[in-house]
Amino acid sequence: MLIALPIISPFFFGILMMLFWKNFKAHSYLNLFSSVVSVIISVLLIDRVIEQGIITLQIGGWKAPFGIVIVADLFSSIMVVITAVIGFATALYSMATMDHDREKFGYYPLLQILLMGINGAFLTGDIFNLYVWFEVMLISSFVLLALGGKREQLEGAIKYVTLNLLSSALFLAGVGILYGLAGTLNMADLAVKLPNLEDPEMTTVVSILFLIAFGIKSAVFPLFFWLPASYHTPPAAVSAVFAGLLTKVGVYALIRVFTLIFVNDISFTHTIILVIAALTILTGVLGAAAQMNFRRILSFHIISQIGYMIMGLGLFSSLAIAGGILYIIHHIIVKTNLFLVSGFVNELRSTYDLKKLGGLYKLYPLVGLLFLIPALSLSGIPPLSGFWAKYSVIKAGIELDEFYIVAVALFVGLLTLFSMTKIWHEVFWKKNPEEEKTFNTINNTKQKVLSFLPIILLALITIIIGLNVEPFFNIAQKAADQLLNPEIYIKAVLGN
Amino acid sequence: MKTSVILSTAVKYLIPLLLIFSFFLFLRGHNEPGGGFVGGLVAASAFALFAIANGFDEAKKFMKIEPIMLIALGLLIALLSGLVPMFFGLDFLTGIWFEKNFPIIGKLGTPLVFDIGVYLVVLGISTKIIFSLAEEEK
Amino acid sequence: MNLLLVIIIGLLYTAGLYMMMRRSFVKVIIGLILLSHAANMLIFTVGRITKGNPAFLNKDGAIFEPFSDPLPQALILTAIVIGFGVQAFAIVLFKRAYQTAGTDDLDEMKKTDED
Amino acid sequence: MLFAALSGFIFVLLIPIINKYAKNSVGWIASIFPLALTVYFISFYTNVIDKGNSILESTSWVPSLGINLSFYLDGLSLTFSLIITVVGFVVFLYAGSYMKNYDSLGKFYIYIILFMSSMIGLVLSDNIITMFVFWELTSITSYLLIGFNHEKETARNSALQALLITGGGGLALLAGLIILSGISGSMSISSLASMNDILTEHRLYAPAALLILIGAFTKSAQFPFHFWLPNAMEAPTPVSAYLHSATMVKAGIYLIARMNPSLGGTELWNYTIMFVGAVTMLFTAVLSFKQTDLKKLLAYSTLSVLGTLTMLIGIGSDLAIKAFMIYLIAHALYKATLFLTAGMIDHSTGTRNIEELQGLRKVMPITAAIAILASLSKMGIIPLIGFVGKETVYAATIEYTNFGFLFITLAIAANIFVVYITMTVGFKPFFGKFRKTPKTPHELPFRMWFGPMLLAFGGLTLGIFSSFIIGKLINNTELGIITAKLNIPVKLWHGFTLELMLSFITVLLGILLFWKRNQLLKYVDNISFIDEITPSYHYQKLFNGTLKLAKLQSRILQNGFLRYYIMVIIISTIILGGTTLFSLGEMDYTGIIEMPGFEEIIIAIVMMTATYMTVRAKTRLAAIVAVGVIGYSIALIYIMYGAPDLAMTQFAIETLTVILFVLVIYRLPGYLPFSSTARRIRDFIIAGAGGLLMSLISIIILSNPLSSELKNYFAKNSYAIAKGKNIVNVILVDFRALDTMGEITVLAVAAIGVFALLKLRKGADEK
Repeated sequence: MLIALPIISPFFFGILMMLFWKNFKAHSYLNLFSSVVSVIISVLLIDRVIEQGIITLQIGGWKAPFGIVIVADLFSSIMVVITAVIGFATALYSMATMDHDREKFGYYPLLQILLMGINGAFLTGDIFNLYVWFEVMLISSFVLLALGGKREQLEGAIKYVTLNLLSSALFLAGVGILYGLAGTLNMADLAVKLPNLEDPEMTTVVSILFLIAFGIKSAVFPLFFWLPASYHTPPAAVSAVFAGLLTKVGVYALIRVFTLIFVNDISFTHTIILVIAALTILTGVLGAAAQMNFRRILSFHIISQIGYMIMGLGLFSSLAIAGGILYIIHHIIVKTNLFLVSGFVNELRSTYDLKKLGGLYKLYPLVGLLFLIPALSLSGIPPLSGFWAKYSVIKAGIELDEFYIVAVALFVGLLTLFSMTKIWHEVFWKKNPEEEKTFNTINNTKQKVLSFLPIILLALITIIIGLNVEPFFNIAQKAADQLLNPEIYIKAVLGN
Repeated sequence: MKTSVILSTAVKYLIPLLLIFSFFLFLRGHNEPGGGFVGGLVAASAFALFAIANGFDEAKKFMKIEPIMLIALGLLIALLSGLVPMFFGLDFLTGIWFEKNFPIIGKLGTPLVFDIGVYLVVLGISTKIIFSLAEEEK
Repeated sequence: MNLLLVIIIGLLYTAGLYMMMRRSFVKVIIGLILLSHAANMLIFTVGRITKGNPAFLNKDGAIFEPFSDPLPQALILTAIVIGFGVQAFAIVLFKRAYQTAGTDDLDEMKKTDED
Repeated sequence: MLFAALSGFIFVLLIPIINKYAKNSVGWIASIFPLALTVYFISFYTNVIDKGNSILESTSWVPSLGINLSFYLDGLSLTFSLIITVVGFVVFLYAGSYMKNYDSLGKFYIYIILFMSSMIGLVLSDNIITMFVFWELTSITSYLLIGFNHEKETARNSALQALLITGGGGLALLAGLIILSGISGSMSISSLASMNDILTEHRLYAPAALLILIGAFTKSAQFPFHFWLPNAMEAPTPVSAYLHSATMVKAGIYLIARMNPSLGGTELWNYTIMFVGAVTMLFTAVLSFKQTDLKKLLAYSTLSVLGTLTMLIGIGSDLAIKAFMIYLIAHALYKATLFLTAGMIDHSTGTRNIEELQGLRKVMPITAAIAILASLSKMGIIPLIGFVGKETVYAATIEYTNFGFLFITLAIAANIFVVYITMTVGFKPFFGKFRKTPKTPHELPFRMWFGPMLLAFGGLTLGIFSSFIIGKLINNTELGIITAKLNIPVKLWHGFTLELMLSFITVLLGILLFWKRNQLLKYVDNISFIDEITPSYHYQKLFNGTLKLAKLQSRILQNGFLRYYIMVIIISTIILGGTTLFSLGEMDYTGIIEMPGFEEIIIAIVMMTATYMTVRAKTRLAAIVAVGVIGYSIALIYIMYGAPDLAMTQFAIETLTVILFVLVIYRLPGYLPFSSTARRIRDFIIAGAGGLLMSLISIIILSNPLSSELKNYFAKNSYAIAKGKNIVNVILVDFRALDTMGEITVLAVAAIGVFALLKLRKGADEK
């Protein structure tokens, strides 16, 4: 029962807000309440999974593989917990910054349904159901992205919508083909049936469709174009959720299917993944180095960091995948936080343009500190969370003699640091280029507290993961071991 | 939008028919082609027809309920039909059926309630989209 | 019929992909619609087609063999409906973009990728 | 020791509070901290120095990765720790007065305390990864310190340069350390020391050793990475005195020394270190010649000394190690002092330009006395510690004859320049006739001169009592640089030896160089290519080149054209999917050999025509109608193959879509012809390849039989359990109701989206 709640709860609150559509002022409080509930549920869930191992729920009482099954293993429960944390952080931040117009047009219910879709994608054990959750997530993100209807939003949305729908079309075709091959949709059942096909090599062909489809969603090279074209256009709270969670659903899906279903020809598929990872790491960071806009730099960095996660998958060892998972955890927290900080800067100066910003460190040293923590963590500076993630994947790469990708990963660390210092120099250290202009100040205490609170919270998590990485690494390691031993998953879903 | 007398008179009689037909489609869905989705669409077309005949403001008044409410209600009903079995110790969305057959309706159970949710959502979204676009054109 | 269906699938994909590479946003949306038709036909075909009996049970709850596989049908049904929702949004997005930009030439809409 | 290593990170939290309530005394209060640590480290005197023990303490941190907070105190780390805390104390005290006009003094103390603690952690760590953590922290804190005057662009750039070079080296180091721990299976430095054989014979030894050395060389500003150090003189003077003479730049040298027992002893290791050190020593000394800024001059002499220290480890003889230890201590004492006095001159006169400074001894007698005392040590004048240091360096290089007289010659040449620099920095400003300076000079308060004086007198005391204090340190303790204990006495006076004579010559030539400076400069100025051969030139080129590449790349990749993005995705799919498909070998077509019926052919023809019409339509309306025909034909296919529900839905949806489309576009003008024929053909070929790929995949799948248990399960249970005879509908509302729940959610959101898109227009007028 507990396992379905991460989907049901945001759905319920989303419906509730729609029922009280006109009372949009209450939406934000309901949203906050719902996010707290989600945090509690997700913590209970992961606690249960740690204690009892993988838990499943056969929806409608139809036993797998006939109905849809929901599965919580460690990996998916970790993702659900982080989603809840990000949901909570943005709930606070939205209360501080969201305008009434967007609230009036369903901003909060959309947010809840987005979270429902994300949780659904993490928890489902059925490949077609995964498609459905992807669509739930996508359509809500479409609307959240376009909500407001400014020209740049619309242009960003066009690219985002089109490319993601192309991905969905490929995904759907892949699902159909899988059913045509194996006659089942349950992922555990697929893992059992596919190796027994007459020509199991067909699986590899289908895996390519999934690689491309999920590759687009997770924004890897050369499929990432939609991301830098759109993530900097909506309000900060929206980009923060997107930046933190959406691409990671793609990464989650990649890791899930390429550890459970498509493992028949690892030397082929996972080499491709590794090459893609290296190119993603590199092109993303170079893209970031070229930008002069706060959020665009951050957007390109997402791509680069996705590469590191995929690298963990491509290396395909226990440490590598643990590193990849740790990377996901770290990155979601840190990237969301950086987008929130960028939003805060925008509240103060009404621009994201690095050329027009400056002098903020002198006036707001605390904001500077709150930027530095996630920024340094993102660059992999120890002892913050990013270091441990990078350390794990690099160590795994060295252990497997994959020196080229290790070299790329290390070198890019330097460029990451460079682009973070670029923001730091231009926004914080540099003298304000428009000194004569008057700027907004945030005098409203409630607004100040609500926008600072999530930033501080996420920064604290970054520091805690950094200083006390042991439990986090441990759980990532256990999750990775579960992924690498699909029999456990299969047994949990199908029985014997 | 101009309205013609003949059309609006015809529509007056057509709409109840369409609504009944939609309900019929919905009910037989469990055993014959049909179901909540198609039923909802037919119902929506009834309101669309009304709007063409009498104008969109009239149609909104005629509907009495804001489409978003319909959508929300539909979703809520679908969700509740899934939650109810949980009070009986069953899994989420498990079907529960009344033992005896009802006249006209036949068997009654939570999957049917779920389908009512689908029906309402489809009705709600179709009218919402049509009304929004029509208002835009004005 | 399989042969024809396979050809139709290829044709729909070709047309869909071709339309997606156009500069006009309407054509891109049409391309998306064609792609979802193509995907549906693909699911239908590789889910194995059976001529004749639909997947209905008779009064006694028995079925006439051979009957068509109901699962791909259900999947396609879900996919069609989801596709409709998404396409409706895309069409209205097109409308708004046209109103704002004054054109449906996508080459005119690349401000977000420029500094 | 854990507390000593980490206390700074806790103490630093007090600084904002102190800064708020006692802004003027923050310097005083902060300097208590290094003083307390000094006392703490001295308390190990008996145990470590008298008894010659080494202490290892360990607390677990990340056990699953083998990373512990283990700290190791032996002669080497104690020496470094004391340098860090003693010089730290002096600098903290000094800065409180020197920087009292800065309104961000609190930040300064936060950074520098963090830096100091990281340094201590670095030299005490026994676990290589823990050490690396502190190593990186010193890079970051020094970045913040170098860029302290961050409103100046030069300060920002210098800080970035230092960060990128030391950070880049740090990444190499990390790779090296991971390889090292992979080879040895251990992360403890003290246990690595006993694995020299295993490590040096491993196939990955060379990359590991070189990567670690790159890390060390960047940090200690060895050639060709040296250039960041002079640029780092943008930092406030206390920072330069602390980081860039006594502590941070020594971290790399510490690392080489520390790793010497485990990785040393091979030609690769020793020669690399030796030659890089020697080149740095001489090259940077020569570069100093053109400088006129007090601090830059000091920076170049620091570089030269760092080179010497590196070279000594490379030579690696007992004598060389002895020289290394003495020279290390001597340099820390006099160089920090000279930086601080340079700061005092700057503070008092408002300039650091050596051309403008002379005759200050009357106005600033105390400063002059301190500077001269330190200078004497630096020039190697008896009885100061610098003298002992230089003598031993000479002795060690004379003894080392693998390359003839090469190293002693290089050492003398470099030291001539060091003497020259000392003359310029330590004597010139105070002697001669007084010249007017931007500010009227005055003597400085006690708080500023007390610390430097302490260090200068330290140099004197250690020199006079060298055999007692340093001798005991060197001979009695585990140094960690070599595995055995050294057993060479340290003496101030060795009699009239060759080294003494060479020292004398060095000083004389150095003074001569100083005297003839202006004449020589003219020649130097004429050599213009010198800028182009320096590594900093190439650094700049690389830096700009990377930026250019980045710009170019994002212009090409992220070019804004949606059709291009789509094309890339399609091509990627075709390439990846195609290669996998053709790697399968021969295909089986049996699944599709079956004659189609007449009505099927008709439908197929209708669909093909409609598809063609869709693509070629001249107006939007025609295209949409054609799409509708395709949709209806599909509905017909569904009917023919037993899917009435599907057909019904397809029919309804198709109608709705067409209506929607027409509602939206009926007022718009026709298409504009956007693409050329060539482009159309290209796109058609790409799209055709995609279509072909999908057809082929379907063919292969159809060739194999499909047995789905699901189909029969549904047929069996649809009525029995789920009470429905329309199996498709039962699947939708029962078996897979969760899908349907998602589906109606999508619809709901889409409707909200349509509504919001049409109604909510923020800034719609902005175009």
